[in-house]
Amino acid sequence: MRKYHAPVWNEPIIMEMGHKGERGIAIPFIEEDIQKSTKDAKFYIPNKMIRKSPPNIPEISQPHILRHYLRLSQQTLGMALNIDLGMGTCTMKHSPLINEELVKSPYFAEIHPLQDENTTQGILEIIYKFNRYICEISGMDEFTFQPGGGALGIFTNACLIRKYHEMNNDLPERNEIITTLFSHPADAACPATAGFKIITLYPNSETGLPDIEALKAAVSKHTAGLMITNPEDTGIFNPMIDEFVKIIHEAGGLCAYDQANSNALFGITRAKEAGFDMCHFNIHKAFSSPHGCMGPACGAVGVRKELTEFLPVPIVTFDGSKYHLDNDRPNSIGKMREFMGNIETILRAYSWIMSMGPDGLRTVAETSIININYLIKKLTKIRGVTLAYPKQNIRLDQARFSLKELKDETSVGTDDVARRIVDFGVQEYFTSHHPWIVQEPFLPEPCETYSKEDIDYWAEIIRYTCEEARTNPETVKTAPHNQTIKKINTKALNDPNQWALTWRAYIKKKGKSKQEHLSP
Amino acid sequence: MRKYHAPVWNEPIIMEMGHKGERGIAIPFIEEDIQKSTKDAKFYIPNKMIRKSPPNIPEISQPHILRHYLRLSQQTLGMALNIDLGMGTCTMKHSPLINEELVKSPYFAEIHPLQDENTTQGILEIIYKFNRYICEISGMDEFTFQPGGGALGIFTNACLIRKYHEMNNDLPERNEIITTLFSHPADAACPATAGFKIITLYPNSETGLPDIEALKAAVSKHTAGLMITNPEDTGIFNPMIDEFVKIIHEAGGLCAYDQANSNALFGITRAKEAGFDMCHFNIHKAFSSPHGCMGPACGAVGVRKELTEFLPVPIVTFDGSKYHLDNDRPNSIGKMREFMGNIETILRAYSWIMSMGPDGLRTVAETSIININYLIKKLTKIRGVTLAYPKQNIRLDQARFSLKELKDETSVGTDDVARRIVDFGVQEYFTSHHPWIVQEPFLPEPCETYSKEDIDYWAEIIRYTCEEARTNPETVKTAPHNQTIKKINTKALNDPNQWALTWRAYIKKKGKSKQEHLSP
Amino acid sequence: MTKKIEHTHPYIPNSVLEVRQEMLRDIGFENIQEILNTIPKKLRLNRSLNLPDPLPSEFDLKKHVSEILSKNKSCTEYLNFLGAGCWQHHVPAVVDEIAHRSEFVTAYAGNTYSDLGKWQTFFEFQSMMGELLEMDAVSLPTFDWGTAASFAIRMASRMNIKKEVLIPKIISPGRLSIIKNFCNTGSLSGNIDIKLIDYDPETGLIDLQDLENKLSSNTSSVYIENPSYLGTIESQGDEIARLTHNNGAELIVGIDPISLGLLTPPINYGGDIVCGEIQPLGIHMNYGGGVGGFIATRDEPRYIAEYPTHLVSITDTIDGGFGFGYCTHDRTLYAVREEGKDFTGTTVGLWTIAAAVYMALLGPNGIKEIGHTIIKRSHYAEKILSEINGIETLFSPYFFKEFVVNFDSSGKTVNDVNKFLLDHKIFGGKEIVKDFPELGQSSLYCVTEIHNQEDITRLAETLNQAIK
Amino acid sequence: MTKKIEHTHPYIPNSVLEVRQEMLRDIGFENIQEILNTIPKKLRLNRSLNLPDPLPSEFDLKKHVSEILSKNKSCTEYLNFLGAGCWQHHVPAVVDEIAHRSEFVTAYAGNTYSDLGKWQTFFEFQSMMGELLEMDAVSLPTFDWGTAASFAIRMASRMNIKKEVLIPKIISPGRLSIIKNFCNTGSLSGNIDIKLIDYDPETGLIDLQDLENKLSSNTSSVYIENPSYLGTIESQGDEIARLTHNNGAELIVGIDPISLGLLTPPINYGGDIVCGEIQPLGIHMNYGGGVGGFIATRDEPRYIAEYPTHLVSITDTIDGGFGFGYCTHDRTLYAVREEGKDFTGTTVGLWTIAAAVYMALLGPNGIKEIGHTIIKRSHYAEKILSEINGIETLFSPYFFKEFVVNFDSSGKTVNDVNKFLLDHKIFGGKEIVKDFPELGQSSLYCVTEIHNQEDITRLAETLNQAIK
Ligand SMILES: Cc1ncc(COP(=O)(O)O)c(C=O)c1O
Ligand SMILES: Cc1ncc(COP(=O)(O)O)c(C=O)c1O
Repeated sequence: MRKYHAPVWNEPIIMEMGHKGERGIAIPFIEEDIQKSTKDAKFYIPNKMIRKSPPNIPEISQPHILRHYLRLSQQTLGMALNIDLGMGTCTMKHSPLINEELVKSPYFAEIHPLQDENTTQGILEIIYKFNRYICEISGMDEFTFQPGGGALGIFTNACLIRKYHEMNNDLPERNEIITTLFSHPADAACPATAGFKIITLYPNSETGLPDIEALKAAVSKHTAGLMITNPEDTGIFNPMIDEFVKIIHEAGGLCAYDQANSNALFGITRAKEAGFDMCHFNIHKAFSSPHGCMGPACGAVGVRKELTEFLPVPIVTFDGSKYHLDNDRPNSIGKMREFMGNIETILRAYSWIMSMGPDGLRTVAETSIININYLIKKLTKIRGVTLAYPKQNIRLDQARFSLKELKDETSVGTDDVARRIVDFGVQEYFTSHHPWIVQEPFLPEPCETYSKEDIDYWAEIIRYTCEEARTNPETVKTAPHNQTIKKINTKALNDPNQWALTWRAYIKKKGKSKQEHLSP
Repeated sequence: MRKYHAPVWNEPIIMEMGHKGERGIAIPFIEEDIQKSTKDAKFYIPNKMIRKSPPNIPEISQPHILRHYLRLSQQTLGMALNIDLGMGTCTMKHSPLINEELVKSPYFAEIHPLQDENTTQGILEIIYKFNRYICEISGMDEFTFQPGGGALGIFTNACLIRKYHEMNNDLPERNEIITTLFSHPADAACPATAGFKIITLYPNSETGLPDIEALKAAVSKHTAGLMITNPEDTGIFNPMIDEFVKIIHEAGGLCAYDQANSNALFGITRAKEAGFDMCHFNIHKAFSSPHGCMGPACGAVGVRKELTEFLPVPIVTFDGSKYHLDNDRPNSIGKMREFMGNIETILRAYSWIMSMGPDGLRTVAETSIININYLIKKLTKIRGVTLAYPKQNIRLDQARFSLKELKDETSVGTDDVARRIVDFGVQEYFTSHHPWIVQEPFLPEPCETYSKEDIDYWAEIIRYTCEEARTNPETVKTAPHNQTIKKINTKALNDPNQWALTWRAYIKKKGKSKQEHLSP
Repeated sequence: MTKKIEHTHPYIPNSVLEVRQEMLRDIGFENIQEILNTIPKKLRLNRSLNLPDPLPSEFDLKKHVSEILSKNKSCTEYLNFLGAGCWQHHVPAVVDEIAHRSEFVTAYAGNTYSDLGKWQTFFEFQSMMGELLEMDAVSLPTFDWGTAASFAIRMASRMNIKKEVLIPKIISPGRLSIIKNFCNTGSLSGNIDIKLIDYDPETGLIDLQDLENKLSSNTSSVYIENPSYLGTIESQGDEIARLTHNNGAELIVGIDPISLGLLTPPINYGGDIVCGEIQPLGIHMNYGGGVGGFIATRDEPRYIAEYPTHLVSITDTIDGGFGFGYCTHDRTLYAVREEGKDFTGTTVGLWTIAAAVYMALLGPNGIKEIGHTIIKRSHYAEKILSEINGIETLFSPYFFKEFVVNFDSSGKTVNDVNKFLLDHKIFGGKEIVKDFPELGQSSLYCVTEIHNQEDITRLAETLNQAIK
Repeated sequence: MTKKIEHTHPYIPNSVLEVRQEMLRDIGFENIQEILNTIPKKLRLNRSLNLPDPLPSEFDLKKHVSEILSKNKSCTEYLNFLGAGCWQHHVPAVVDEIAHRSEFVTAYAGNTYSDLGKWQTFFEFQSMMGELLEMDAVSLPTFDWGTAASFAIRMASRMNIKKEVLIPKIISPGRLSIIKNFCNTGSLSGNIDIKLIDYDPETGLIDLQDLENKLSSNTSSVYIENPSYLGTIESQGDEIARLTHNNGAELIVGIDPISLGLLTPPINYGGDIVCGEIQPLGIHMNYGGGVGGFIATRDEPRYIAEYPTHLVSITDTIDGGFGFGYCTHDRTLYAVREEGKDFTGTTVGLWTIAAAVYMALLGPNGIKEIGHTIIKRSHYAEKILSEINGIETLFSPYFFKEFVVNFDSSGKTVNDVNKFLLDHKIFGGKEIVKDFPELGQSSLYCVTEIHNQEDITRLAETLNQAIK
């Protein structure tokens, strides 16, 4: 194993930094003319509304703020820095730097969303064309990029389903959304937020796939729709997916395909062929827009022609010479997010697709498939690691493993291993969404931007750690050891007397900070 | 002491990375038309000149190149990341990020130096105005920014002195340049390169200053000039500097003021008042242009009116409405560097001066002076540390200390301490230029962008290390311990059978790499 | 190079043919088609995607995209007075440096140990927002102000099990639309009725009488904004709070945090849940992509239990240092799926980091000074515009950053005026004619610290011509 | 905020008045003036500096400087055919990312332990250059090609204690001027005479007869370039080497490394010291600030001993890893002042890093492909220009990237033509009329991988109009 140690800067909380009187930046001064020809600021603020005491944020000079946040950035293990393939369902892929250059352009960064459309023809062209491309990729007929994340995309789909049934005067009767346990939790939570009752199909314990018989039993006149991920968080492609759709359709429901993780599907299989009415993609995953510490993101929502009237406004249209913002859509559900959404993700995705072309996209998909199956081969050779569900089945983008055997043998579980592998310079892996019906799970996704050597090395880390669990379990359980910090007290996080969401709360609950005050 | 550990990535040498067939970037393709209407490349290359075998550089995909160099960057302790005040003579100051934004602008980065001057009025205006400002700061009458570093600036001054005496038909008689031991080594090496004999005045062992009597003894009809730093690398300002100049002038020589480190002088004292004929500033030091791992840099050279005719071409002039490049200067020494020099440094310096104004510049100088004298106060309290030369004297920007007492007591010397302090997350300090007539020296320079707490903490590191030298000398001698790598074999660096300046040489000398081949 | 479909793509190491073949063999396949056959044929796309030929060369790609983008006109070339929920402020270079660090740009959901820097920055965001707001509990931001307001309203409704929210009419129609999507589940479960409250067309203040009339035992919460969508400062916060609380409802206040150097935070007049927009805090407009919404409350378990968003808490490490983790993670969909409080997901992490750096750069003096610059410059603009014949400005003197300009007496439409301005490289204020017909031919102008006297004068002169 | 001279500057923490006072007290002074009095009065400036009022606000500053800069026309808006020592190539985004990392931007002379990443990158630069050149010793770059050539000539002179260098006339006058400053110490010690060698005006090749005539026992070195300043490829390298070596002199060859995918490295035809320009390797033009010069030799102690520049060597650590340090540091001024070999100093560290990343990105295929694209596109341009009536192109067919265009038969001057082009947003080739009068009204055109067919056609069409 390569020697590794994370940077340890031991930075204080910024609230303890600086010195009274210091400043990080100076503000434009007010011209003498303006100074004179206007009144005192307090004249423009109702008396009661004037702030009495300045906020207690720190006073710090610029070099120290820069130093602090540069250090904190180093203490963050971004995908660009590590073999980040342990983060299943996240598609931690290379985000090309050229796309970052493009989004920094003032022709994008300094555009106001309400500018006259004549002055935004460039970005409208990008949106319009990308819309056509993603329609081709999915087989849908129109997309909206307004949802600022996958979950908001799913919520949008739930709202579209709601609207559809409302227009058909089918509410409140059709008030049930069916999903599967291995579909992303948002496929349950978002329609629930929209007012639906959720019915969850459990996986068959042999195949790992949701049971079609269970589905048949679940549908009824209450069925509003199906919201389902495929492949689910097991990486197993549901080959009966079109049957699922058919059953829902026959029951009068709509089907929404969660394609957040579509990395293995480009050019291979589409929502359309499976019969779906709508789908969503996470542009910040398969389409290479970086994850940005959890956003900005985009859950692009696409629908069949019949449903386009319900899409959020505006939609970008093209009259053959100019692009327009179409706001005049009376049956639209309105707005899911302010303005047009996080179009920076679309700009990057457009550029990414243009760098790929149809063959490149197919190579993306094929390579993800090869990579995960190669990783499965490597991992299943490790004592203590088992692949959940049928061994012989191909996985498409990710795979769910279990460390139950390891745990039974050594008492070292998946949380311990996740915490230990960071000592080798890789990101903690994603265990799995709850509930853990696969015990002690973990869920890697070696997308196309990892090399064979990356995969070998990552598998080696797992092997090494499993071995260590047998020879030296305490090392694993007390991990991390080479990271920025040591193991934390997690109990405090759920105790109202201990948790602290702000420094002011912390001070109140604990008294003054225990750290020495050494600001450098 | 704050806990610290440097990032340890243990990256392989890039020559061992990648895999045959991988590529980091794709090159623009040749249009079919061009393909067809031109001949094969080899038709355009004389047969003997065709490369036979491809260069043996590695083949690596883009994410891995990015990852490699991001990791290497983390393993580099830039000023922005640490309390970099140990690097005396270097003025490791905050380089404002806004200036980095400006140099990245295509209106600068994508300008060709030979464009018609009508299309470069912006940058010419910056150069012209900055020239006026730096003239005001120094009292000189015209500057060139062509020299790409301090040493090249000093060499330029040597060439100007040579030209001046040549025009006066005083060569080869006037063939001696006088400098002082505590002037930067470039003040000796550069005029030597220009063909001069060097006479070095040694410091008075009491005052640390060069002896005026020695100067008087040194001047003669051979004296071409004086090239002197002030304050020298001791931080002590030579109060008789004008006398030095007078003596040289009387002997018929010219005087060049090395003001590379002028940080404590802004608005306080100038080359002009001391009588100098020429001077140079390091724009990459006091003027805040970042050091860039050793450049790009600028040794701005300024001269008195009488010498302007000799300056390198072109000079930027202003006719009241337009800026021009004046190349028509028959007595010019020509070019010191291709094109205009590293104008990126001038753009940043212009912006920096504009952010400061006259009062700000004075605050820079005053703060540097306060900071170094405060640090002296702190360091001289430490057992084992002594200040070289008079204790009572004020230092201006830096100060030379000695660890001789520590070494005598503990056998831990300055090289050991320098190597140990990196374990606390600060840059190795600069010991001093050679020869070390102050024994076991070190030379900090806490310029204006460090806070009192920074200085306190840095002094604490020295105190801690000196203490450790007594309690645990081996720890210091075998340092570093928390850094990216351990102590190196320095002998190999001077042994022709062991040194290796390229990987190909290394392979030849050592056989295959000893590192395990683990590319991630 | 010659154009051929390069099999090896720079982004895809394992696109090297030999490597693929080797890996395929390792997993027991001859070729990729064998694998794909495991997907039923009818589900497979039996043709190539119909997409443009690629531009694999980075230079060609950059040229292609840049040329499209350059068809835009940016607010650096044009003088911009559009705000209305996305405002042009100066983004300090240090903010950009940090927000563009590859580590931050490419990190995601990494945990306590590997992403400490991210966690600490998030906690610092919450902490500095807490000081601006004088509130102890602040969450990680959600998608935008609209979503934040929606979540706040739903939180209140879960807390007091009531199903009605009162919202002033002086609100952004976009934001209101979002709130409707979240609250109006129609005949499905969990519906929260929205009732609109009148405002005084002279002052922009909320009509207390109308509020009082509409408040009832059904009222779960009252949602107000301060400053309002039209820039007005609401001075009756304490009275609104009293009425709201007397009815057992929660007072939710939406704010623009850049006003908080001058304006008192809502907790001081009785705000229970505070939300708003973080975009002004050092985030580029990005064609509207720069927005993000925060939520804050008192640090009481009953509030904490209802947040749908992530809450970062500080905690201790076993060796006495600081660490961070999610507080009450079991609230969220990640733990309990549809039983979670609403939902969260990938939101605006990078903007959270930018906002943290921005607040640190400003400090208490900077936030006050920028407030001063904005209020003085915007009132200066309002003053000189109001002096133009044919122009009236509404809601003076109590507004911050934005104000309404009315063209009724000029006989021109906002449309006419904005077209004229556009021809003179000025983006005029947002037309609000359709959304606020009661205000006639009106337009919402935004003036921030970036508009200097020259800019304002240029606007006034051009407007003067426009309405001639 | 209101305008007042703020005592506290964001860049200067200790500009806080109270802190200054406290520190002053600590060091035993009442005020700063007491300290300054230690500098003799007559040396002190007794007034304020006469400089413009500051723009402490970052926004104002940015606006001010950006407005000045925007008076420039850049090569992204204009179509540029200027080269002549500074060439427009594509700079990959990854190069910019790395070259702008704060760690690299703000590091300096840090040593082995704290700056390992910098050292390793430098070693990797040397290693990849070594492969391009097939040479074992490569140094850290110096200021530019001109300085690199000067140092190479001085190295040779120290090695063989001879005092004459032969240089072909087909050289950049700027570079020659630098060489003169370094070599012509006039009557002072160490002078190296420069003798110029003729070239064939048809082919651009060196006049071997003239070379032979001028070679003598005084000749220390022969310096040639390949491609030459005018783009021509010198095919007589082996013959030149033979003649040079027969006279006991060193052959120094200056090259453009971006040609090395196609052109054989000088060592293969007898080059002893190789130097050249790194700017094409991923460095922006920066108004000429992007240049940097490399030097390479065989790994023989007699060469190594004469380098003035830093040489990074790999070495071992006590625990068996890699480390780096300076090889034979005692050569340099830092160790032995005027006894050092010439001098070095702060040069072009960041460009060295950029070049390393660039070479890694290109790899062996990329360097070959970019050579192909450049040679095909430049020859295409040459071809279609040569077809224009009134235009002749010189030195065909053996040139790389740059070629000479002659307007004699059109009756126009280069000046006329370039003015016309400029009006059509094209930067025409570099006028070489004064420097190469023997070539008449000629101009040096540069075509790289960034010039596509459309660009070249546009040039041809505009030239066609220009000479009508
Ligand atoms: C299948 C699936 N659906 C939905 C989501 C939710 O996306 P987001 O995190 O953008 O809200 C994810 C994210 O991991 C996902 O993997
Ligand atoms: C006083 C002095 N002169 C000259 C120099 C040389 O400058 P450069 O490193 O830019 O060549 C330095 C650099 O440290 C210096 O401190």
